[in-house]
Amino acid sequence: MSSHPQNEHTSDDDGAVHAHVAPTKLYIGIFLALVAATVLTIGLSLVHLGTWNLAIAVVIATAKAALVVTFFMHLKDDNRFHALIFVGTLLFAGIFLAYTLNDTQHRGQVDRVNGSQMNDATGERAPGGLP
Amino acid sequence: MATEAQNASAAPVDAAHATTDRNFFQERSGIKSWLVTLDHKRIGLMYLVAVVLSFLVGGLFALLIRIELLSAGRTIMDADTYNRVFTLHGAVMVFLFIIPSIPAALGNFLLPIVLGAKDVAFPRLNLASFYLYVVGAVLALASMIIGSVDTGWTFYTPYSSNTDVGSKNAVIWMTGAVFVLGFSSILTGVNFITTIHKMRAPGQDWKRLPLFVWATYATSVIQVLATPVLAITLLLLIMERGFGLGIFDPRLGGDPVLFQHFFWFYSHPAVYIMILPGMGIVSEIIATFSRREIFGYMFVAMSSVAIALLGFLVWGHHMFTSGQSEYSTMVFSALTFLVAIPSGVKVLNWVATLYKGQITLSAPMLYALGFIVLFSIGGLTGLFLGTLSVDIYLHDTYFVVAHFHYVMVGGTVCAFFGGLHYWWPKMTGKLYDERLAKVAFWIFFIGFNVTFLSQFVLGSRGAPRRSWDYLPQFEELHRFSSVGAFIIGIGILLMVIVFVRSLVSGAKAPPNPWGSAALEWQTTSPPPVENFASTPVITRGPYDYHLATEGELYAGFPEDFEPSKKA
Amino acid sequence: MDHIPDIFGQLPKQASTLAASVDWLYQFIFWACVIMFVVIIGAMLFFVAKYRAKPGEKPLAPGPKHTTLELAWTFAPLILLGALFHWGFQSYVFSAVAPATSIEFRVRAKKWNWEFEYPSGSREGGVLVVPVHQPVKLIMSSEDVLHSFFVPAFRVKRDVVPGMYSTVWFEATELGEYDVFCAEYCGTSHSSMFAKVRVVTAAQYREFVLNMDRPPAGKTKAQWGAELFTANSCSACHHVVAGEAGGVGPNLFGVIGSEQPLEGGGTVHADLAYVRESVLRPQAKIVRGFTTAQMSTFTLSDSRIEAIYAYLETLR
Amino acid sequence: MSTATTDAPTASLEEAQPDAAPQDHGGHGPKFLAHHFDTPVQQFDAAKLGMWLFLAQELLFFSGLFVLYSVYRSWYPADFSWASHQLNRFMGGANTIVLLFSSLTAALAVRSAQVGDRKKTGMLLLVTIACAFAFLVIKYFEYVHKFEAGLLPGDRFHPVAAHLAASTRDLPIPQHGGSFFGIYFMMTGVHGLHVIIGIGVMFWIWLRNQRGEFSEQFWTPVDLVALYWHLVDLIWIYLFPLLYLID
Repeated sequence: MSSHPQNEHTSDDDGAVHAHVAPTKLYIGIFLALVAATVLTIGLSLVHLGTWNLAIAVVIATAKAALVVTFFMHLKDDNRFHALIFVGTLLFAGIFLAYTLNDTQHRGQVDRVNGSQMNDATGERAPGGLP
Repeated sequence: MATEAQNASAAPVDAAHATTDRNFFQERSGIKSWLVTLDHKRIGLMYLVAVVLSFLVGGLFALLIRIELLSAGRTIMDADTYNRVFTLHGAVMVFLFIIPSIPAALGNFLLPIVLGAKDVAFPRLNLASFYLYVVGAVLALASMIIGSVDTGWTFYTPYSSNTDVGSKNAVIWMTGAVFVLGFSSILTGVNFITTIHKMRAPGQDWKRLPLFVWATYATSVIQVLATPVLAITLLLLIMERGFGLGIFDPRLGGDPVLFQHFFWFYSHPAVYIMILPGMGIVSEIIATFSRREIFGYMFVAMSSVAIALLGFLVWGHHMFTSGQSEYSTMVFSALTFLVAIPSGVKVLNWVATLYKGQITLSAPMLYALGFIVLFSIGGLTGLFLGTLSVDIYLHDTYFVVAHFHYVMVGGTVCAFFGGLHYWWPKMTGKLYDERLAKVAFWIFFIGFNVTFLSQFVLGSRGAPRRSWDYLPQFEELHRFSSVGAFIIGIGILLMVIVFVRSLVSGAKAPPNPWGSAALEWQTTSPPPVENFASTPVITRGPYDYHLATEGELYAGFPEDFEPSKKA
Repeated sequence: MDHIPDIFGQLPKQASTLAASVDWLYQFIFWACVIMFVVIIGAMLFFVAKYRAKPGEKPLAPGPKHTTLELAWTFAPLILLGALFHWGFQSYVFSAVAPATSIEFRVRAKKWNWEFEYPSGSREGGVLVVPVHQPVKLIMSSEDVLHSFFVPAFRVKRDVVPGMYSTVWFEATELGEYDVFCAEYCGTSHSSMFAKVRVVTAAQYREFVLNMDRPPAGKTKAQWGAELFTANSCSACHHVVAGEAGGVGPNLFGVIGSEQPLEGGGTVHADLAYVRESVLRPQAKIVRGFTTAQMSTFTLSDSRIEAIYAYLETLR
Repeated sequence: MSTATTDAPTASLEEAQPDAAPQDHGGHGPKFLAHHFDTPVQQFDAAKLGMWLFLAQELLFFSGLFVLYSVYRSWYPADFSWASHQLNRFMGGANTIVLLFSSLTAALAVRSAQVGDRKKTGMLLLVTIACAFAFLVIKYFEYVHKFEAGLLPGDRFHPVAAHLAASTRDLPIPQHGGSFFGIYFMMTGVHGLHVIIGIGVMFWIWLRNQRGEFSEQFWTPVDLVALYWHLVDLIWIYLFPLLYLID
């Protein structure tokens, strides 16, 4: 058997898998926190806060997601590279969202007609679209 | 790179030069040993056969297009047939050939060997990826048979959501095929990244990885991160066409420009999936046939990763005239220029490697140098298309067609042919006829330039692309370009003949016919099932010719022998 | 801007204010690329020729690390690329913002032809007549799929997206007739979706617009109406010979002045208002028994509808 | 007993993998170790890395839908608000709790597999599968209401006034409601599909657990299927507020 390969390994030299086993109470605690956050989200959605509603809903959802990822998915005591993959993926999804919104939010700012669906002069709706 | 036996610094272990007699062909035989194999080498060869077949089919469509464009008006087919032929040429070449070709065919065969591993990390997943490719190819074939698609390989809505030229749901079959092919590409990506991280031989740290592995790594990152967006885009297209969702089709309240965003978010990184492995092969070939290490190894390696990451920021340069907002047009144009820099760094480092090298102009080296010439033209013409006002003029004209053929055919296909020649002895254990291979290269090279240099001028004079008919003023250049296309056809035909003759009557290839210092040449040709007699311990980089011992660089031929003389 | 030589005749005639800046930038990039190409590939060929492998040669130890050179050729191109972006963006902004003094035309693209509507409201298919040295702004829309309004001589191109408006503007500087192509793939006859832009003097333009809405010289209104009746392919669905049945649409012989029974009950008096309505909004009132085929909407100017009405009056 | 080669992406859309031909292990190592791996920890690390890459791909697959949602919500906020009121917040909330609980039981199943308690692992996996079915049942009732109320995607969007939410009865029918419900059905539909796939894979892992393949040294497949299930829960954590709670 060849000597032990030296790429990233978390365990000692006997090659067996030693996982960090968390106590059951931790998992149940995380679950209760998640349920509390859900109730909070629903509660806050009933209060009319304008644009803040979306921001708060996303923040709470991100907090819940963070709890699930770090504890339930063991990202905390796992190989650092997995955390990099997860965060990197969110970054790329963010790039996709940001650049697409950069287009859809700013159409017609240089010339009002571009992207508009109604011709103000004649009141004619752009053909080919909704009736 | 040394096997245990040859390692000067390690304790002298008396194992002969990797003499395991049974190579992976002889290990098991019969059709079942191929269809349910888990050996990455067999899966690689199966991919190679499938990919080359797709290339020939796609090439046939290309010749049909060029015959039709020989003269204005109808030459051999009407407009609808032409629209279907150019769509199939695009779809078959992109999804069935150029994306899987180097990573799945050559990559599958070589990655474990150059890493010193026994196999890829997930062999069953590798076979599943191949069968997904076969299912995708069958679906694409079904779409062709029931009347095929005439939307262009880009499937732009609303044309793709309500065309019924050909058959009512040919679009659904073809987009379903590409959906399945996408997953084959993702699974290959997942497999390769895990293999590169976890299966490297002892001593093989990141600075000693061959540049082909760096390129495959960057490609796999793109495959895993970009292809899923294509999958969701095509799923949305199929659902909208089937059930009417109202997201891309303006008649239902959708927005076609949004589809273009979704499509190009995948398709621009996809062009880097196509070119990066080609660059990896060129690095390997240039190093071997200059007998010295690549100039600026770390810069070339990091430029592969830089291309992969920057490739995700620039997709909007396909849509400068599409009606997207002026702000995003500005941002995409600026970022497009950033992507040009890593490619430039690579080309300059390759040329610098040739300085003070010991260069032998074998067939693979010709393809690598051909890659540098053609890819430079392709890259430089990208500057025209990145500059906003010039792109407004040149967009959707033959200039763009010429640009991406220079980068894709002049780049990836040229590198694929180079890689095929370079690793042919290792994969099949047979030598090919060097002289005939060089003749085939020159025919391909000349034919390619004749075909596509003329299309640059066609485009700059304002000839729109994807046109079955054209105005009389463009006829002369179109005829010139069509003639070039046939010369390419002859060149490729000659190359196929060279390989078939090599398979039938080629001489037995020694383990290291090119005298290269890379790891894959330190095992037998073709290698045993587990690639090496015993897992090698790596003590030097893949291009350290000055550290390699005489035994490692021994080319396995009698002293005064030249590979080109050996048929 | 000084003129940069154009070899191979790469660029067509310059006929708009935008063309000069686009061409200058095109030629600048062309010659910059030629220089870079010659330098890089020249070096490559020189090295390949000079350092051929000689048998029995020992491989040399690798040279020192050239980090400074590497950083140089990583960041040096940024200067050229920055300049290209700047110039490209400058002339793009010039082409994106239409001047306030521009005349507005309405352009309607549909599967495989272009239709231009003049400020006076009358329409012309296939030819857009514009005055020279006068900025012209096109407000474009498409009825079905993506098209793209591309005039190589003016160096302008803009996709026409169904469901929304898009604009493009140019200022013609040379008289003459210039091709208009459709640059975005749009189906069977995408390659023959041509139109023309005819640049005329301001006087000729005024005169053209005026007599667009008058019967051509020497023709009465009814004769002009007959011409329009066939030009707009009304005759394809409506017969005009007494008693001839089997037309897709109702036979129009003797219709004017009569009471027409409508689908779903009621009748309508066939006068000018009814004819105008059935041309502009055919689905508003449908004659009983003609529900199978759907008449497409025609957008004709009033003077043309009156001419057709005059022609229909002659059918007695 | 066939070797339990840990093939990472045990789920989603690729077809079933042919089972590994039993490799002979002449002194190569413990029976669950595949021939091409040198040590169990290398095999475990490879499996986990492969699974995380697979989860990255799933995230980007769903990111396309979230971008679609964001673009259309930014264009037609009023239509989205009207349509969101048609959704039943109580059912959505219940589904969220069901999925969170199934995430808990999945995590506990992994924990019991790590300590080698085979019986507890089996029981917890069954509870997770039961929760998944509960989620689908609630989803079914929601879809039935949408079909009855005529709230369907694209040009099938013809809302039936009687079934509409009280708070929006007096508001006009939005023109872009079809787009919202197109996005709604795509998001919840693709997520539901992943729940169904999750059920299938968890049942397969439950079978292997009952056959006694897992032990204190080898519990990777349970961990991987739990990772997949947590991702499905993660997607719903974002889906619920974004679709149901637009005020």
